[in-house]
Amino acid sequence: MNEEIIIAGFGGQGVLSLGKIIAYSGIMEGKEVSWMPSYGPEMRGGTCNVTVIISDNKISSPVVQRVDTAVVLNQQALDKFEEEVKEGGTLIYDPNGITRHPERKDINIYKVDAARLAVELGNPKIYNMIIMGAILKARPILNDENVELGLKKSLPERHHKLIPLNMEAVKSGSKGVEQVHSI
Amino acid sequence: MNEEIIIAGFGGQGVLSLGKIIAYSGIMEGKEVSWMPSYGPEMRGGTCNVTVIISDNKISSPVVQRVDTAVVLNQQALDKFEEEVKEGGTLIYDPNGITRHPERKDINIYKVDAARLAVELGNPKIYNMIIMGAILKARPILNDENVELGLKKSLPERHHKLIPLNMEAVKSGSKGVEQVHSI
Amino acid sequence: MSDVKLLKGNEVIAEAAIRCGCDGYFGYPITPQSEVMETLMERAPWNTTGMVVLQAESEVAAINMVYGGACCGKKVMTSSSSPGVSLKQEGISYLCGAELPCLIVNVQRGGPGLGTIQPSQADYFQTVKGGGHGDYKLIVLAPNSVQEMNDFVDLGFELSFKYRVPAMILSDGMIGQMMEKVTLSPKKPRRTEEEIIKEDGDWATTGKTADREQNVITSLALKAEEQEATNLRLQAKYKEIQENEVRYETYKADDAEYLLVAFGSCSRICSKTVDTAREDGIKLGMIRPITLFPFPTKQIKEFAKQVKGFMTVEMNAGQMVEDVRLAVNGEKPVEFYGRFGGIIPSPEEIRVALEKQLFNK
Amino acid sequence: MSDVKLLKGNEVIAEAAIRCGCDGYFGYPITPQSEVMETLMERAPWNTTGMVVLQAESEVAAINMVYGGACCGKKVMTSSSSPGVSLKQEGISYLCGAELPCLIVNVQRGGPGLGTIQPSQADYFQTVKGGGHGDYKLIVLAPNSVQEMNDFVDLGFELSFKYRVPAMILSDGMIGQMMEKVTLSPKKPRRTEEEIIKEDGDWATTGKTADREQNVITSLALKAEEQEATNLRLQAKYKEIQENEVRYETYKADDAEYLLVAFGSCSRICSKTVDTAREDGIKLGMIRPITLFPFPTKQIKEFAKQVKGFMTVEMNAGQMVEDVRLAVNGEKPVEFYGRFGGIIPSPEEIRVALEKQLFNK
Amino acid sequence: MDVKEIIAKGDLVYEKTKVLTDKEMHYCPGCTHGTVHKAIAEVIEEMGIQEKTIGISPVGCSVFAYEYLHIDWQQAAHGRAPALATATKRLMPEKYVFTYQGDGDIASIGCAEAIHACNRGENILMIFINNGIYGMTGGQMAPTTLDGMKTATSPTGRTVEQNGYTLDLTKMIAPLPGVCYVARHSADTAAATRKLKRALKKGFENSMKNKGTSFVEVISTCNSGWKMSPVAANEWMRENMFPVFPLGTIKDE
Amino acid sequence: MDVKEIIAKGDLVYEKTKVLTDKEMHYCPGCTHGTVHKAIAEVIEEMGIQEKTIGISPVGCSVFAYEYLHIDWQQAAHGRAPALATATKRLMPEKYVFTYQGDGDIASIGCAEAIHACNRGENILMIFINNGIYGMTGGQMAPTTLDGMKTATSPTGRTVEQNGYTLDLTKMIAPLPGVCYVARHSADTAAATRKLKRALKKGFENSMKNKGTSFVEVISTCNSGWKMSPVAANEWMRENMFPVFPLGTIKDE
Amino acid sequence: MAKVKGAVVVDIEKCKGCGICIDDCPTDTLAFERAVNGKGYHYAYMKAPELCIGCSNCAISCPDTVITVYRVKPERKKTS
Amino acid sequence: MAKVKGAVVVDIEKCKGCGICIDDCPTDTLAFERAVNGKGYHYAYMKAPELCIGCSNCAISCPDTVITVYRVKPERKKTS
Ligand SMILES: Cc1ncc(C[n+]2csc(CCOP(=O)(O)OP(=O)(O)O)c2C)c(N)n1
Ligand SMILES: Cc1ncc(C[n+]2csc(CCOP(=O)(O)OP(=O)(O)O)c2C)c(N)n1
Ligand code: SF4
Ligand code: SF4
Ligand code: SF4
Ligand code: SF4
Ligand code: SF4
Ligand code: SF4
Ligand SMILES: [Mg+2]
Ligand SMILES: [Mg+2]
Repeated sequence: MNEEIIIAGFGGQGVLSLGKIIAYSGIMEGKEVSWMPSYGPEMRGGTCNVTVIISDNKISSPVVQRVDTAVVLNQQALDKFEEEVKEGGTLIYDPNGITRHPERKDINIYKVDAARLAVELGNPKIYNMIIMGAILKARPILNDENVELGLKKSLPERHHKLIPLNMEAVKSGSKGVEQVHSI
Repeated sequence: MNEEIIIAGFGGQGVLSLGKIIAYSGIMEGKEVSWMPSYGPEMRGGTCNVTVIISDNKISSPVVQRVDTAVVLNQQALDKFEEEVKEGGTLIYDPNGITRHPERKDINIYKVDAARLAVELGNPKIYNMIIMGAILKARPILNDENVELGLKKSLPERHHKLIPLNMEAVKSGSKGVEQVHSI
Repeated sequence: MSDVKLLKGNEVIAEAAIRCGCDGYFGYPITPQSEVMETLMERAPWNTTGMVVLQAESEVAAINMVYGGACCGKKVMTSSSSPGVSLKQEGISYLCGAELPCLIVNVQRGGPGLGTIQPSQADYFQTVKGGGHGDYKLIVLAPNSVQEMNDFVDLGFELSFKYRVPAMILSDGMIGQMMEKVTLSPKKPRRTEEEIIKEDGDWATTGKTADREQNVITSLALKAEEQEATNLRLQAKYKEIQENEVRYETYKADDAEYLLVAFGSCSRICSKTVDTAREDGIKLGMIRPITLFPFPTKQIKEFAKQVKGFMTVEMNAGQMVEDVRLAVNGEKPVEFYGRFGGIIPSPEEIRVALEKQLFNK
Repeated sequence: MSDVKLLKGNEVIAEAAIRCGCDGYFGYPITPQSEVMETLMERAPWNTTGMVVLQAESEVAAINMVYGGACCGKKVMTSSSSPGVSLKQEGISYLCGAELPCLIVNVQRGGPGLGTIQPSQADYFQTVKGGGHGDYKLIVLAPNSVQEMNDFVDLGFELSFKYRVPAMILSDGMIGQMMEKVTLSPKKPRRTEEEIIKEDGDWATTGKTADREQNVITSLALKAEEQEATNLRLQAKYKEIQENEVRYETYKADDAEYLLVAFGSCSRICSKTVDTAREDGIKLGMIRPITLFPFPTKQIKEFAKQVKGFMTVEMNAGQMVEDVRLAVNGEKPVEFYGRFGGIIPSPEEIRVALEKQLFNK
Repeated sequence: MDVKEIIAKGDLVYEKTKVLTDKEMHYCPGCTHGTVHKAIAEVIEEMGIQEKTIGISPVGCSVFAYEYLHIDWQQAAHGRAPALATATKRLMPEKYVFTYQGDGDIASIGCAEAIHACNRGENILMIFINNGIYGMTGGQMAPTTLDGMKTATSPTGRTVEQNGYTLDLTKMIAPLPGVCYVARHSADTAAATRKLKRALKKGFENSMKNKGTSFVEVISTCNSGWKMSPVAANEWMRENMFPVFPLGTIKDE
Repeated sequence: MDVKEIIAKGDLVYEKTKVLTDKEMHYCPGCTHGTVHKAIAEVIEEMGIQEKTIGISPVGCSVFAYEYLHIDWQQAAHGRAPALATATKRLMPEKYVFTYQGDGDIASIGCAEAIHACNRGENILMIFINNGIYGMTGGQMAPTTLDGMKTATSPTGRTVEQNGYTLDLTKMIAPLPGVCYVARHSADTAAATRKLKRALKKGFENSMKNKGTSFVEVISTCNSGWKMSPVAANEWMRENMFPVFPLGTIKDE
Repeated sequence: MAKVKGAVVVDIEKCKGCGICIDDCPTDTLAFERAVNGKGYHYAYMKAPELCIGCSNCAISCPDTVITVYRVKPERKKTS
Repeated sequence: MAKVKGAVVVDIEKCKGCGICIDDCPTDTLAFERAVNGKGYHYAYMKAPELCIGCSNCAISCPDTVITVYRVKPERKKTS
């Protein structure tokens, strides 16, 4: 197994920590993992992204030209990364604020209205765990227990009480995601 | 012709400028010349020295291990440079303040009481030109006209009126020097 | 498994410093390594181990704080990235001249000038040949994983104290910014003054007690003869280091017909190229210098007998390739492939370069 | 004959700067080069040519004043000695990154650290390989006489403006402090703004007039791709310089069986060794790289066919020898003889070293 | 009269000066840098000195100032802008030369260059954007960070014990005889920005009268670094920074 | 009673302290450095802190201070002594740490390090030997060189136009809250030297009470650089430097 | 004296929704729009256009200088 | 009260003849010796030994600390 995922969105959307949770979950599966952020001068509201790789083997480069799965959470991210998904790969997006929807025909495309779901769950902070749920549905590479373990590892002790809420968000994301194009 | 001369004494004795006048005089003779000072952190009254080379040929190194002629103007200088005169070479010294006189038997040794002569000429500033006279007598490698030309070149225009006095000092040095050991 | 953590290379430098009993860190923010100091400030080791952490007013001040701390026999360190490391060059030369142990981390970014904050390996020359003045060398460790970011902190201090030569971890923005699994080192206490004296000798400026002469740390010698003596002593040490401390790693090199040579980040990419080439039946291998000084000259020379040619892959315009060429000394072709200014080469383009520059030549 | 003067190398740098129409000098005192600024202050060119001379608060300030002046398209320069030049490394890297012309003089002394004030050539690596961060090169001129201290000021500016690459005069305490005959260059006026634009193009920050876009001098590129483009442009320039600007000198090399390789001061000593060896019937010659970058690689490679072996002589622990070895590429032995820390080797000891390391091997 | 009518028929009373480029600023929403850029640009336009003005940008968020102000620019190494400005002004005395520096740039790494340029009385205008933090590198502590303030390198708040005191560079340089004009402003409101513009204008004028160095500090926000909304940051600044760095003209000779 | 008798029978009332080594000082005849070294050595002896004192010497004529004061020393790069002292004191808080710096060292190249150490309130004693010139390198201008004074880099006299103003670093750092004690002394007479000793003692004491930075400036001569006899240099100093750098305690908190 | 009437034009796509202008408007003319622009920001708009006096405060305090201001002077108003 | 009597010993070979001590002696006890020492300096000596009061000024102000000072206190003098 070798899954290369890019997650891209606004800084405030929890992109980096989502990547970290995925990576930790990968570790729980006994896999090799890497997590590589885009980094640059501070720019609030600017787009940021993280590449996570989960693999059976040692990972050579934590940055890749093309990914298996792209998770894009705003228009800029969609514009930039739709192209970078490998043929046959997966694109997951949040339609909120999207004016130009994905157009590729050679990849599987999923949509999750995570912003709305977060509002429904009454907590905008679990936005990224809803996305997590969507990813797990679209690309079932991690099992739920390991995700819970990964979450535990990546959260500071004092936030462990929030794990049930987070797992609920995962479920909601898995349920709420819908495939809009399949190859 | 290849004459390597070291002149060493207290900073105030005009050691460096004497070296410069000799070098300029060498140029007037159409020779190659080099002038290389000891340099270091300021230390008034400390001993300083300059190596002057006058040669028919291109000069490779402006510093040499052993010299043809050493002109030493205080005890420290004498102690340090007596050894560095080549066999058969020349040592010229001012006996003023000297407690241990030169001892080598394989070199020509000259003595010039330049401090006294300077007092006689009524101008301590021409001390170094008295030494020049002594050198010219002991090692007649430059002719007097060229020395005068050299002096002219190395003095700023506004001091040219002092040239006659300086040349007098040269004469006085040539007259006052005495050979105390010859091989 | 329980000890495995997922951390950034930069964070790991900080964790490892605290764990190995580091006495002091002095730094100045610069991307892509600011997390080193940030993590230290977060951990607040002054409350636990007593380690001093200070944000200096500049890189120049930071390296000179390191100089002061090192004079005291303490385990002290700094970290920065390329432009900041350039500012430290006078200080580094002083540290070498005064024979002080310390650890310096350079998380390289693209240059010259302000350049870019993306990863680069363009400070190889500066680090290995001498960015400061005078004849000196640093012990240079080039990690290619987050785990090695951990391991080389302790190792760097160890070697540095052993030889009283500053050690440098030459990393880059990729290793510094990425997270990977890492097993942190066990915790060691900071050394007491007595332990320092016992282990390293009584040379540090800890106060001239009645039972010893004064200790003076200086790099000054007004007389050329004294200075030459210092230089000869240094050169002798470097020779000893060259003999004893070479560290390198090979990958599928035993039967290789062609050898990639790469350090740090690039070596990871190259290992992928090796794998895919092997799949195609090409006998490609890799040698990765772990210590850049001492450089595995002898080992590469040895390989020159076995292989048909070498190619170094670097994120610069060709720097380490000179040391490889000096090692191979004309016996076999030594090619170079590089990307610049923050671009990380891909395994595929390296393969293409190999075909063009080595296989089909 | 009337134009021949007897001057110190350092003084000549100052005289030559004024005569070649230099616009500004910014420096900080350090032995053995302080006479450069002292002579300028004595001459007070601001009263004659209008040249600006300023004692900066530090070497760091001085090199950044040079950066500012160079941005304006002016002929600006600084001088220092080894520790001071280390402090300038960030600034030098910026100058290279921003492609600015300027002249830097290093009158080397022994290091590392505070070291000694005696002459040395231990900053070869720093100068030629890159003491600052990133992939850059300087045009490096190595004078071996006071006359060349004069000549290389104008030449340095000329080459630097031609390629928009900073030029360095790599001298040392011997050449800086000694007096020799020198013929000073004829006087050239300082260039007007119009002449600068005509000769060098309109890139300088002289004020955004209505008829052109803004001019921006920067070395920043946040995107790796942009930075790589800059690096590629720089590398292309360096290649061009390597092809067109190599300067070297040979001495009795035509029929030589053995070749000494030496730059700057050492080349003078070596010429004496050559003479005495020739007297003894030994076919010894010398090649003196005048430009250290671009290095006469091709020329030395050519000689490798003719001679039995090379020996470089340097006042350091062996730096240029690497470039000679890279040129010779194993074809013939390349030996090294060096003295350190301010000691100038004698022609005799070089001869002894030759016998031991080269002739009798 | 409705909006459209006013726009169509009314007077245009405010539009972006041509000295600002059309590039979108990379600054975070609400960042003071933008407002100060505008103020400088408008002063340059009003004084008609676009052709004769050279800006020196620092390393810091405003490193890209050259993208926005349509004049000639030199981009300095971190902290060294005053050195560049010194040479530039001395070599081209007929030009208006100004530096634009953040607090990390001018008060930390570049402290010596700033003080010495001021002490020499270089005929330049120095603009000092004090947002109490290192914006560009992600919100680390600056010498100007207030006591107790949380930053990336003082996560539990700056303490005197570890980090020393909040440095008032402006107060330090004001008494220097080389400095002719020192003023401290803000740019949080239009009123403040208008005052700031007058100070900048005075600084430019001084530099051409060879009166010495003019030094204008702008107490600013870095809402990203401070982790506040832009409006909250302005309020926090007024409440917490103004008492430590009181606004006003400190010297005018 | 004649001299020999007094020597034989009288009390020894003054001899060289053991904290000074027997090495002959390399300083020029009459150089103030020697007197200040003595004053420091005597204070160290009187306080009994030889075993606990670390000196940081600069680059300048006093680079060799370690040859003369028999304590542990660190020899710093030009201008950086305060950085070394910062680390040393923080890593060994039980030690007395002092820097000894010339005016070129502390006020020119090392200006930023000095100011920031003071601003952080490092618990050290900083001794600043202001002889208005660069002694070691042969008498070039320093920031503290008086207006009109001739030096190797101002051969016709320093001018404000070219070189700016004489910098009073001490006045600049005195208001910093990190600094607890600032005094300016001289060492031209025994009386002055006795006062200087009291100041140094206070500085050492402060550093152990964690009161912050103590800063003692010594207005000094460099007769070599000034090209005067030692006695004439002292007179010149009193006449010309004291008015610009008035002696006294500037701060004592 | 008749009241000055003003109006502002916000360059919606360039607005970063920082709210500085809203805060600095003396007449509470401005507010955040519910919708977001292409960059995802709730941009500023004239919520109460009738209140605008064309004072330019908003435009001057806007860090991104994306506001243009128009004003009708009283005398003009009279003529119209 | 009887006057204190003092005496100083100058380490002649280490004296640099700077004259600071001479200048700082309140009783004009000291002067330059005509002869020079091995370093060539006219060293300081007690020209008027009877004037010395053993105040140590010379020793304290001597930059090279080459003076040692002795003193006979009045009471001692009485006994002698
Ligand atoms: C020599 C060097 N050191 C450090 C940096 C990293 N760096 C970039 S900007 C900056 C500080 C910026 O803070 P400030 O000057 O306050 O500007 P702001 O971003 O807050 O406007 C630093 C430390 C650098 N580029 N170069
Ligand atoms: C980086 C660096 N720059 C310059 C020098 C040369 N240098 C040595 S001492 C000195 C100045 C000394 O003046 P000061 O600090 O006033 O001490 P003084 O000799 O007057 O006591 C300088 C510039 C140096 N050694 N290192
Ligand atoms: S990080 Fe701070 S200073 Fe930088 S653009 Fe954002 S708000 Fe402005
Ligand atoms: S040069 Fe000046 S400071 Fe240095 S020892 Fe001589 S008198 Fe003292
Ligand atoms: S012009 Fe004045 S009144 Fe109108 S919206 Fe702007 S700030 Fe408000
Ligand atoms: S101030 Fe400017 S950017 Fe901010 S909300 Fe108002 S119009 Fe938009
Ligand atoms: S001890 Fe006092 S009185 Fe005696 S010589 Fe010295 S200074 Fe003069
Ligand atoms: S002060 Fe000291 S060195 Fe100077 S003359 Fe007197 S005894 Fe000699
Ligand atoms: Mg800031
Ligand atoms: Mg001084």
